[in-house]
Amino acid sequence: MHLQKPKGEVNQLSSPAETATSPSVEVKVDTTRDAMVAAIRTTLGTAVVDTLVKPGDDIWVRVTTESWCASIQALKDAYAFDYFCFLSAIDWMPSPYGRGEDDPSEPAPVRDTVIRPGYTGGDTRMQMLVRLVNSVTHLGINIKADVPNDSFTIDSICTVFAGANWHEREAHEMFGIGFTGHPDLRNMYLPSDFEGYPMRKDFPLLARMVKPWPGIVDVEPLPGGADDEKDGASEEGTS
Amino acid sequence: MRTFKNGSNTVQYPHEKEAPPIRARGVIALHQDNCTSCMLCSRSCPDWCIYIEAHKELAPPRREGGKPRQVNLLDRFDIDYALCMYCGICVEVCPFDALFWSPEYEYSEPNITDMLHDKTKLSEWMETVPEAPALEVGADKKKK
Amino acid sequence: MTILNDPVSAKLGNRQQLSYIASQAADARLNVELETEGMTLNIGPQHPATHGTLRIIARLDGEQVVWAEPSCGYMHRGYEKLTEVRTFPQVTSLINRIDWLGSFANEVPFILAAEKLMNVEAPPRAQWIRTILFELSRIANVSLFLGDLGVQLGAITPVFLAFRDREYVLNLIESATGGRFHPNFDRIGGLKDDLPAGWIDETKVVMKKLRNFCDEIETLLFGNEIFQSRTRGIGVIPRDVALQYGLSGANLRASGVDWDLRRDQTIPLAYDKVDFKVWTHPDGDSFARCWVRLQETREATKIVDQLLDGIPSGPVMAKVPKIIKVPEGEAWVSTENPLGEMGYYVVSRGDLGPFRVKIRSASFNNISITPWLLRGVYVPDIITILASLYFILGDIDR
Amino acid sequence: MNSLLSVVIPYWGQSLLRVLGGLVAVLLPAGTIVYIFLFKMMSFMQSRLGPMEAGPYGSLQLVAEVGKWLQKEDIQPTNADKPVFKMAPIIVLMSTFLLVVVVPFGPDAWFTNLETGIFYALAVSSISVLGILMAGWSSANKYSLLGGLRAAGQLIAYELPMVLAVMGVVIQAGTMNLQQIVVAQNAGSIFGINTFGNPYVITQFVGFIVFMIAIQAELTQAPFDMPIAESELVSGYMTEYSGFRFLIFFIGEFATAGVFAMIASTLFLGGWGVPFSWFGWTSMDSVSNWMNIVGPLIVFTKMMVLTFFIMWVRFTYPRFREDQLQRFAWKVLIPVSLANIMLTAVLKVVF
Repeated sequence: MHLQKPKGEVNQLSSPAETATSPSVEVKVDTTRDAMVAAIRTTLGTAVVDTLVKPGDDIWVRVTTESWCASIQALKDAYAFDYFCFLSAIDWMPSPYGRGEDDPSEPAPVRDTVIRPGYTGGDTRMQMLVRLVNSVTHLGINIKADVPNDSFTIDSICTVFAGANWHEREAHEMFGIGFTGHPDLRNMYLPSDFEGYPMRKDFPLLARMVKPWPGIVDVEPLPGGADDEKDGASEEGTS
Repeated sequence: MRTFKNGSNTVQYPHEKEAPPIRARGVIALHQDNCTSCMLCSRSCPDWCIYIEAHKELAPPRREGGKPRQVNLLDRFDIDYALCMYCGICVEVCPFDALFWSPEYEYSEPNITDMLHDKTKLSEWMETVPEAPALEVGADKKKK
Repeated sequence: MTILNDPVSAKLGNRQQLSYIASQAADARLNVELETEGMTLNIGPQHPATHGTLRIIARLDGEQVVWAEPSCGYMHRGYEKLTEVRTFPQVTSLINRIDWLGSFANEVPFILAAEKLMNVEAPPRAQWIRTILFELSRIANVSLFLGDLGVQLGAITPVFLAFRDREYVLNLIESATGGRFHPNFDRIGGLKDDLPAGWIDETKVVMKKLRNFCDEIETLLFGNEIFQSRTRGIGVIPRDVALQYGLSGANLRASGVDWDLRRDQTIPLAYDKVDFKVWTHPDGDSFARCWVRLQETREATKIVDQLLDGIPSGPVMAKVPKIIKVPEGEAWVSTENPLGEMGYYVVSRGDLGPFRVKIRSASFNNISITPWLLRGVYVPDIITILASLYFILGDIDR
Repeated sequence: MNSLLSVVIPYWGQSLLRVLGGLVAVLLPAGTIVYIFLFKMMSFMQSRLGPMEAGPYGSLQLVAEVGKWLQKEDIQPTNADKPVFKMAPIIVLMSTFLLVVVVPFGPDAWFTNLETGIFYALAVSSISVLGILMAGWSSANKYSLLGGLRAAGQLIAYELPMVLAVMGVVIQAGTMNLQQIVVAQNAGSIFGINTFGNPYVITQFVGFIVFMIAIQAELTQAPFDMPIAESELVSGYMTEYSGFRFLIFFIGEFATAGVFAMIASTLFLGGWGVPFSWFGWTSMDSVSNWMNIVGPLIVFTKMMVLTFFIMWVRFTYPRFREDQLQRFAWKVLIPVSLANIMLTAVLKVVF
């Protein structure tokens, strides 16, 4: 998962069919973005763990947790990424509840609980995500960093971007990530006495629990007689 | 002052009614005998507001001497318009074209439980369904 | 907020600038002598000035605001959690309820992100129709802003003009997509249907009406000097603070940043086939923001006219499987929504629904600047500044 | 009033007649103003029809409105101090009735013929400020407190220009008695041409403009409606009122608009009189008797014309911020009206 995307070869995450059918960009080498990634690697040095460039699309850079604030400050000063787009977190654990559309009568389907991170890898469950854009050349960059599994804390970038204040408050109340150095981590949306972190995958969505799913097929079979094939034959093919 | 003379263009609702355009999504109409209760619409409804119950029956064979066909007959097909958000996914996903849009919009009810339209009411809406409008000049004629 | 060497206020014209400093100095002296303890006034959730339910807790000293902080969350519907339990077609019907004034504009970035992941491109005719409907929803959204701006400042008449002309645009959107506010017309790979007959020349007529609506508002509202005295030099946002807080759209262009996502990035919409001017204003005050939005509406009507002339013919829907499974991967697409830059960071795991969707809405950043901006401002100016920032509650609270 | 019907009415009869006349003189114009301007004209300007349902052409809307308000419950906030809260609207309305007493409607049709007519009118008009302050303070709600304070600041600031504007008229007419002012206007002539008499709106044009702006502010109408700024203070000092009390406030607002317009028309447009030269009258007593009937109608039409302007400005202009409002009053209106007085004084001496 950690290999840097060699020139021209598509990273294995997206299906090989992608390059074949994508009409607009064949296997085009995106010079500007590769040059930018190379430059970032030099300035940040060891902080950069993994980078990914999608030609003509976007850059992903993953930095180590400790150098989170320093690398963002470096990017802002060195490469004039001065536009703070947004800050958020991703919880990579697949949700144990699925979409609440399983038939209660049948045994609960088994769901994979393996934590597989997305682009530019990562080994913890939670990942921070910031997007900065250069307001002159309009080149965007997504910066990721792992949030340690045990303490779920990372240092705040309020000092670098004042706008991050609200985003961090939202991430704190939704994911339970602590931000050291944040002026006031009050809840943005939820009432102050709300316990639990809603956006975590293991937080149940009650709306889907309360009501049975009307989509479960209950077509009573023929009253006896020639119903040889399995009833509710038309059930497979979930839309 | 300019607006003073060109008068008003508000429509006095109780007296004159403004006809909604043909494609307006007012209410969903059900064409009963097209429906084979495959439940695709109630599966794909984001708000879970379509409730279907059906049972199997033997129907006369198409060609004489053939095996009697098994067909699902609808017992209950309700759409709860209190929950529905008129997204139109059910109308689109129905493989047997049993659901249609009709621009009817005057069906508000005093209490909310009446918003659950059962299949007879849905079939009543059928007459208000206009036929498909002609497409713009550049449109490609083949149906998707 | 040092006034003199600040590049922005140099353009205020020194007469305004001096009077502005004099008034600040006078008030500062007044506050020192009186030492009255402040009064906490919260401009509550149900308040005519907030477009929805936003509470602003302001600590006043007399008429002047010492500290103000908006507290939102009254409209929080938990969209990002809902998107995780829905399939892709269901999410589009959910998404266009975020910014309910320009609702078609919300669907487009999400659909583009999904198409980018699936590497599918909508046929040219679908792209053109998408851009036309995008601009129509911008006109519907911003024309309400122009009317509502008048009401916030006390003039009652403009809002009725705005609603009258906005009706024409909404009827157009309804006749094309079926829904006035929630069109739900976009599908991954194209559009649900094609335009009804006679729609194009009907739109041309409406565009003419919209243009003279813009002129009417320009003379009626922007022309009169009370409006100017209420908005010039109020709520000045310098360029670097705007960038730091991630302001976007007209608020950013009003502070002199020449950045329009329609022109500066390549997204599969028909913007590159249309030439339009991006309006910026050096001042960065409330008047600049309103002025930029007015010019943008007029520009949008011109864009729609050019698009209508050159619309290609052909299919509206690309070849896409009936049950959509988006391949694994992450994508970010943002477009120039009427309120600002709206973007979706879609992470998909290859099954029916998205794994995680981060919705970056414009108003959330636009409002995060208010604590910094509302310090030392009069009570009626809170309303002017909030009106000029033009946020929508659904956008902030998601 | 008594010589009108040349029958001797006992004294109590006269005062009863005057009370009835006062009520009619205040409420009737208030009602018509509300109906014509607020309902009909405003909606036409905003390209809509205005109320059509009540009555044939929406004419009974007013009756429906009053009915609605009467049956609404009259709430008093818990920790409001009750007596002040109850008294406030009555004081505001009282100032309107006191004001109308001094307005002349015809050669003999007047309520009282005070020697110091205009001076009395200006004094009485500042009572409404007290009423508003009481309302703002007593309804124990932050918004109405803010509204009340703003109203106090604004009304006092704008009374000065009003008084100074009236001074110009008084100097030119030489008397403070409104009846004499009317006669002076209609009988006088401008440099000898007396086809139009000498309505002070021509000679005192600056005073007229200042007076109209001051009235706009006195009634807390649109460009100056900080106290009832809907978008910030919900409805200023009237927020906590409902039912009958709010009805009194509402009538008060429009009645004062009507009465101020009447005073403005007497001061500047020649009150009840038509230029005497048209009928060959020379002085006060030679005016014929039927003028007592026609007089009030003329005053009514002139009042409607002036109210039309007030309302027109009200519907189109956004509102001032109150520090701009104060600055406008002190730095602009007062110097202008002072200059106007100097000018009139000089002209008076010269001619």
